[in-house]
Amino acid sequence: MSATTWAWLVLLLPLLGSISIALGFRAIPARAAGIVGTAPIGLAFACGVAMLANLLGQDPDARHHASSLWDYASVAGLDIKLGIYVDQLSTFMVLVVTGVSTLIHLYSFGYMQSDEGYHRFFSYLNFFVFSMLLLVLAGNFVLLIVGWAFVGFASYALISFWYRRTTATRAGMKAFVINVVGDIGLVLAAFLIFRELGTFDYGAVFAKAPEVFSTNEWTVTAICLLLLVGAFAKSAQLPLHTWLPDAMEGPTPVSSLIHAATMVTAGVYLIARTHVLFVLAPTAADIAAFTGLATLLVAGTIAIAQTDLKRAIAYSTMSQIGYMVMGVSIGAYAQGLFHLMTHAFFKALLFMAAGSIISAMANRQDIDRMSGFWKAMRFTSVLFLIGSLALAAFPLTSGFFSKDSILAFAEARGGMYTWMAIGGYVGAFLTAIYTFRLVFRVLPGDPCPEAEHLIESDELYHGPPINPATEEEEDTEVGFPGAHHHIAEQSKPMAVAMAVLGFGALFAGLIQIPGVTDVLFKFLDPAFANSPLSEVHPSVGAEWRGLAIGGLISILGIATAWLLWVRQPELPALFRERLRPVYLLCLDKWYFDEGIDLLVVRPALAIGRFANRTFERLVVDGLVIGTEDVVGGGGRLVRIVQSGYVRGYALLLIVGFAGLALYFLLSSS
Amino acid sequence: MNFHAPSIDYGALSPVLALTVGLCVVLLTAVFKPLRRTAPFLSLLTLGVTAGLLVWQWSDSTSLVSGAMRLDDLAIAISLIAILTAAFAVLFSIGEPAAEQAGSGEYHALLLGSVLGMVLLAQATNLVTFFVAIETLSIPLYILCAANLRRERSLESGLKYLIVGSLGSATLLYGMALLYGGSGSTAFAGIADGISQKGVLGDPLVLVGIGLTAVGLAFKTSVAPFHQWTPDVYEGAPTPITGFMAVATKAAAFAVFVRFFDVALAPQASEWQPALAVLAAISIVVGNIGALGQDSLKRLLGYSGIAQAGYILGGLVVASEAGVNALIFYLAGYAFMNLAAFAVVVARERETHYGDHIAAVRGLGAERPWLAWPLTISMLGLAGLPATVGFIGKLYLIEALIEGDYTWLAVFIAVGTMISLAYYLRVVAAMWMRPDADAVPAIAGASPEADPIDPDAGRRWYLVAPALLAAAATIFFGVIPQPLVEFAQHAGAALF
Amino acid sequence: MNVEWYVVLSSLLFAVGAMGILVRRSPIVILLCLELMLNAGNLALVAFSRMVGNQQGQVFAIVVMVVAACEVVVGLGLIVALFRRKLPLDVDALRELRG
Amino acid sequence: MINSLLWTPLAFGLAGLFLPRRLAGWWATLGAAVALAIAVALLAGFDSGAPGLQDTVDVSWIPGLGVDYSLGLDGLNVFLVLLTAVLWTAGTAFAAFREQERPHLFFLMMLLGETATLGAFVAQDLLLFVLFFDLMLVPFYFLFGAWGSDREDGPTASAATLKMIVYTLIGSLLMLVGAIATAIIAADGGHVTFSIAELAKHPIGEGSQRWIFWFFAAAFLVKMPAFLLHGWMPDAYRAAPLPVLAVFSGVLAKVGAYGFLRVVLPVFPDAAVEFQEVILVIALASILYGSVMAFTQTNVRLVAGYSSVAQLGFITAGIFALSSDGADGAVLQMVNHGLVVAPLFVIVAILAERSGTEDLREMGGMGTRAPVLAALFLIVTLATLAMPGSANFVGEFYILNGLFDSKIVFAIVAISGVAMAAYYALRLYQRTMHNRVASGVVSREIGWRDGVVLVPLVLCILGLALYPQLILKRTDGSVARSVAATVEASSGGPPKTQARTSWKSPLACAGGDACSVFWEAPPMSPSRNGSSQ
Amino acid sequence: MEAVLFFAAALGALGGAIGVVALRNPFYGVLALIVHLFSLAVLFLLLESAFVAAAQVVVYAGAVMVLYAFVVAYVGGETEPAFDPIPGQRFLAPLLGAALFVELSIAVLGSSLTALSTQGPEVQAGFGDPAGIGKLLLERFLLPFEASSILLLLAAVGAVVLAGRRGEA
Repeated sequence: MSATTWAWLVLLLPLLGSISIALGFRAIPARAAGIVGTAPIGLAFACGVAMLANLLGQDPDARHHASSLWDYASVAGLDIKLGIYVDQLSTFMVLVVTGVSTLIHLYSFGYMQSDEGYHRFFSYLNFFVFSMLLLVLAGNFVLLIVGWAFVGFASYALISFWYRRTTATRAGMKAFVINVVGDIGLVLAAFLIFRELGTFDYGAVFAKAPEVFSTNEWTVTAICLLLLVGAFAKSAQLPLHTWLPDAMEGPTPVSSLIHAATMVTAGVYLIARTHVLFVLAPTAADIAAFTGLATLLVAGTIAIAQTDLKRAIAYSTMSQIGYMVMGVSIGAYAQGLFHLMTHAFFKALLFMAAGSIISAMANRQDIDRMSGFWKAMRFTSVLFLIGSLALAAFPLTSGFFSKDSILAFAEARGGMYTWMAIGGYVGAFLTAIYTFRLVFRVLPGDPCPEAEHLIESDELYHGPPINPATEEEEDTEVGFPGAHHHIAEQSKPMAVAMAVLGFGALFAGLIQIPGVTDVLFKFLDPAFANSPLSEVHPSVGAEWRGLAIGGLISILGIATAWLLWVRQPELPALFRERLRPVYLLCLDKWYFDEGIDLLVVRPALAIGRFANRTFERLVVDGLVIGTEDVVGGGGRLVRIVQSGYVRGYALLLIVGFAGLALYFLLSSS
Repeated sequence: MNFHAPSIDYGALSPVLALTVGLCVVLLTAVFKPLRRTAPFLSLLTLGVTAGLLVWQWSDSTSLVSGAMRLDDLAIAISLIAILTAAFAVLFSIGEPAAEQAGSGEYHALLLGSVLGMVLLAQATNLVTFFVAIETLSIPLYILCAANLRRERSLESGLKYLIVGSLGSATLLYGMALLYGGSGSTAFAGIADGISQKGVLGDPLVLVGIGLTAVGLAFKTSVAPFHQWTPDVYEGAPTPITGFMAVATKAAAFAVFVRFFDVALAPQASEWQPALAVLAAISIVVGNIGALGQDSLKRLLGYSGIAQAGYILGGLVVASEAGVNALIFYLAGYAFMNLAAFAVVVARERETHYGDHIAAVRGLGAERPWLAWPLTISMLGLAGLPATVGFIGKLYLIEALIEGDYTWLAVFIAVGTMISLAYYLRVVAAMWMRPDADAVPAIAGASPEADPIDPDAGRRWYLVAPALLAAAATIFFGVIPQPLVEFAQHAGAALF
Repeated sequence: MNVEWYVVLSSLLFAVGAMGILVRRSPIVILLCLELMLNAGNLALVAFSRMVGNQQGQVFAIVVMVVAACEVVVGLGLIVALFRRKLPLDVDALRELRG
Repeated sequence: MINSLLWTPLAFGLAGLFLPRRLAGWWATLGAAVALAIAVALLAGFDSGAPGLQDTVDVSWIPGLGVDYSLGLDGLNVFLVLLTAVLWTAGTAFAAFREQERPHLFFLMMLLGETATLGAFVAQDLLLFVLFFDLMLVPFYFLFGAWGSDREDGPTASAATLKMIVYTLIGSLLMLVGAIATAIIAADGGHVTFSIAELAKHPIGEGSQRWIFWFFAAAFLVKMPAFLLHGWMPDAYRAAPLPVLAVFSGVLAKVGAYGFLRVVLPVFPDAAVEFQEVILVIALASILYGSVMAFTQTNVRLVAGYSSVAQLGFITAGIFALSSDGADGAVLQMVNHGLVVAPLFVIVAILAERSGTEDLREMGGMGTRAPVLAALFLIVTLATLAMPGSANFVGEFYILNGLFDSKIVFAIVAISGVAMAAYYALRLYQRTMHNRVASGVVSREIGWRDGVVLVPLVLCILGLALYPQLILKRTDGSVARSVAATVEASSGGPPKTQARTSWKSPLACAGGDACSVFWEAPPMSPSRNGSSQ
Repeated sequence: MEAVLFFAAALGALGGAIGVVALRNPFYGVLALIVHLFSLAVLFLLLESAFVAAAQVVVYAGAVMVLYAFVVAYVGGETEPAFDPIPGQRFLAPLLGAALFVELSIAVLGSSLTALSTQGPEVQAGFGDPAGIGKLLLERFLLPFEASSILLLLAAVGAVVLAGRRGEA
């Protein structure tokens, strides 16, 4: 079977899984649903591997294939087919997505067990995987947009999965609307591309673009900027990132799959996919790179101040994606994707561990309440630690290699990109600090009540069900989190999933040790061969120097965290006092929400209110009522003249008579 | 001295003679008590015979009694409309208090007299005939309006009609005098020749004469601003008579209007066209906005009649064959729609205490569907909604107007129609929909004037059948208008 | 005397009659005023008949007289009827029908 | 064939008068279903390749006035006819499942409405079109007025309905005048014909086109309704009985848009080009205003109502992009919108039954026990907000793409409506189905009765989502012919393409007259011309 | 001589008319009208229309006026109150009357008909005499003549209907 056939299978399986669960939600028993949900993804992964094998069997430069089922909507010159495009890039993405998803399905299989919406959850989750695969496999911009929006919807559906939580539905709405803004960016980009190139098809576009566009001309720049709008919205880059922290309202597996490992990296994929255009529009590329840099720094500072476990991790996600965006924008495509992969591993792992802990906390997520889980939950703690080390780019962990490969490339490009590299290192330092802040707040110390309870009775602590965000009472039936919670220690599937990811988080980096191994880049590079930047190659020495610096910074960061939160716990309070404005700035997430609220939401609502209360009344109804009044007034006049006095009638008759006679006199010659 | 009796084509004259004879016979029944009840029947017979004779004369056109009249398709068409209306009126008059009051024989005789006037008027080609006919048409109506002597309103309407009507006739007469002076002839054709030959085209004398005759005719056709008698008289007169007036008078008056202006005054068309166009526009506006918020159905129909007169006048304004066709077509359709409405009004005012107040038809849809449907159809038709003859009629008029470069008047018709929806649909709503907030009048049953209640007037065949018939015709000619169109085209062809 | 004298006179009479209808309230007098207007018309007709030298106008005038007579008869009949119904003989009092 | 399609509903309606009360509804549903079957058969026999009309009927109706009874199908109306049949079947069935007072009259009016609407779609004689266009109002006047709901805080049903009728007839009567004027001017003393095809062959002089265009535009814009002319909509929508509203809002609004494509563009091409931007401004206003109103409304019906205003704005914009892809999208979008708004109102009816209110603020949590209903509603919602992957998206994509080519600034403004749509549609869904269960709300799964009505409609939505080409392929030819005249009329105008270097980003330009040059379509690279053939 | 007669008659006619309009008491109004009619008859004579003049005297002064007199006597000729309930009617009426007069006179005097300012053509003897008119009535105008007779019949019936005693039954 050809690669594309495998690709179609990859697409088909999750879709079937989703539909079959959805239709059979009454028939299929709960556990079965879990299996029905997980199996297709696993199979999809298998197909992905087959696809890879198939590609590897071919000459590196001929490893791209397009295939289409039927004309989706192609008349009047628009060529919109239901087509996919298979090359190294999409294969890589397919593998990452299906791989991580399989594990997370496995995890959810245990984690969500007691939730009323078990079927719904797996149906959504499979739909998400399908959408994500559609996104990465799409063969033209329209289908890309479709996948793009499907992913957005899936994320909405899963964020507001506990749909009777007002906080959850609001968060979902926010995510969806911002994502739609992104979609619009893509749509406009597509229009522009079509108008300039007359096609939506990847192959044709990338072939024609270099002929049609001259470097940095406004059209191609505009196209890239519009694409970036889409990318930023999905990948939570400034200023369209505000939905991501709120998205943590969703169940933890969702956070770990969608809002850490896969969906949010779609922006990175998009930039890599359209690198041909970005090469033609360096300005746009630099803008993207700087945005990535800014995001990674800002997110880092915010993460330090957050006390909500999941939100803190979410901000770290933002900043890590910042790295990737920066990478692919400056031309470090393979490096960026490398980081994408490793990040998928350790961030998914981190979330899983966090989820396990949160379960033990009876859904509370506030780190101020947590401590001593090292004693209570050894397995979880170990993997949490592993994830944190990888995230902090501790030497020899996966994050260590991937992050530094990006920064090394930036250095190698020199010029202002050197400064980007420096910024990157600063970000790395922050990363290490906030990551280990979490570690040191949660794991060591003497157990908090919940942990205590766990140690003593080996039973999970059961508080009254509450919404952690608002502290309001809830019950546990459908639309709310289930009654029982599950932790890795007690649920095999969760444990397995976490273990596998832990392995990945630790050792995935080893496939790409500078000068030693070169698996990934060798596979990916042909896909980007047509980019002039593919010439840039940091020397092995430079890379090792970078790795050294990176490792040093990471260790420094961890040490600082240790100093602040273990050695002298009073110091942070001191900082809070001294640098209150800075602290508030970080705590309140740099006031992005407020800004958007002020600039977009309020005006819109104000306009709406005006239209509703004033305009509709005065103008629209006014038109009607005004006419009615005029006509009605005329009617009253007629009725007054119709006085009933016959002599009055005679008068009018004679007036008319005189008038008519006058007219005729005047018109007489 | 030598005297040559004029040659008379008795065939062509036969309708008039038949009508006259019938009139006298009906009158005689008034004398012999036992024959009282036969008057309606005899009247119908007379009308039937006359109609038959007219149809027999269809499509040949002869000048009668040395140019006093001309029996052509226009005349026949209009006469047929008038006779049809009269027949309906006779049916409506069965059990009509006014007929009892005036005495059945006299009542019907006067009715036939008025019809005679109309038939003459439709054929008149001579000022003298014209004047006599129009008076023969009006004077019996003055009496009939007042025929319900017990009701003050009836008398009031009679007197008002008489006074304003005579004023109209006097004006008309003076206009005729001036035209006679200007042209030196009383024959329409003679006037046309006189005007164009004697070099008095555009002469003030002639033009003012035209103006005065226009006033007189506009009055008879109740065109604003000479309309004011209409609502009062319509409301006060016995309802069958109102129905008769609303349709037949208008038809006959328009017939002579067309004949006089498109034949005798054709040379001056360019002067009188704009003036009449303005009159048409005024009465479209006045009629439609006047009808808004009227609670008396008869009054409402009166105002609507004014508006419709405005539309119809449009057909005259363009002074083209198409215009006349449209005019005839509209008159015919107008007859059907109004008769359906009046049948229902008669029935309801006899079976409820509300008289002709709109409350009388409230809930009719559930109570008396066989009355509700005709009234509904008639209202929708008058409003010019599709699938009714009203729509086709408007279409015909508008087409004629645009062809005659009077598009602005066509737009006026459209605008007027919009306004008219407000009151026509109000009646429909009263029949079919939940009663909205308009006040229910104090029950008139107590007053001594009140006519006796007939609790199942709504089932009388002589009211329901005509209503259904007219409604059916309204729909039929709305869906298959071609026959009526050809009818109109024949009639119109007679003039050009 | 020139014909136009007669015609002008007739128009004067016509105007006077019209004015009478406008100012008088007794139905009887109003009928009289109508007579005035019709007679004005007659005068014009006869004058013109003299002017154009054919007699149609005069015939017309005679017919008009008949018509006028009929109107009078009916009018007076109405007045009597009103009187019988004890209604005021004042046209301004008769305004139940209006609006 | 087409005759039977047209008259079947009315025939059934009349026959239904003689059946016992309880059968009336089912008989009517049967009638609608038969019409649907015929429509499907017509579609099956439809040859997408053939130019011009198919299944034509053409007999002289009023030779005296030059009016013919001529019907015909082409790409423009074939799917609208199908849509009409589908929605009417659904609406009638939905009504038949519920107790109606005076059922005979109710269903007679329903079916009369269907006949009139079908007539408006298939009429190929301008006057016949106008006739059916006006006739459509009559049954809905009765349905809204007699079976509508009175409001204590507002006008009674009959008052609201009267407002609607007068308002909507304003346009159509002017249109009558316009139509006749067109025919007479075109005939120019010769034989008067109202055949649209004939009139399109030799358009009348620009001077006359100018005012007649507005007469037609008035009729169509009011019907949609478009911004500023929607005054009748809120009251009427609140009065209308929901099953009726479903078909009304689903189909009748489209007749206006269809009229633009069928009549205005072919017959008044010069005026269409001249007033393109004016109409586009109105369309934009409708999009923005409709959306803004939609997300501030608290009455469920009005959310749907104003969303239709916005949607119709898109459709109008697509038509007046005066390019065949824009018009393609418009036609597709007409069908889509009909397919989503009708089930939307059905669902609103179901929700109102479960919550006893139509106020969003008093609803919530209704999806808790009703997964199926929730799922159906969700699909409809996503289609409403033109989720990519839905046919609605394809429709809007085509519309905006067409607009983007001809009037880029308009396209960029219009697209903001998409974002707002996402908000108000989801808001409607969340406020009703999600969040805490509001007091007085029962969350209950839908029964098979409602299922029978809803599921097929939703299946139609999904089917189209998978294969919108189904419609596009068949419409494209006719649409191209319909816009052809305007295209050449506009190409006669100022040249649209400047040298590729001579102009900058419209995004960069500050607006005002400096921008005017950019309102024209920016140039296309030769490669586009090559590929778009 | 003719001029004198004309002016006298004209004055009479005008005076009578004004009397009708001005006199409060209907009975005097009737008398004034009689004066008016007689003067008109004179004018008719001056216009060479003897038969019309005769008819005027016989029909009007003879029949109609008597009818008036009876009715006035029957209903009692109370004088009508001076106060006018309709605002403005009092002013407008004379103005309108004047307007009518002016307009009509302009129409007449402004007319280009030369014949107006002549005495009319010389007419052969017998112009306007009963024979001529009668011939015309029975030949050319037979139909109007007959019609007017029916009109008279109808009017009579009407009078009976309205004034007949049945009204109170």
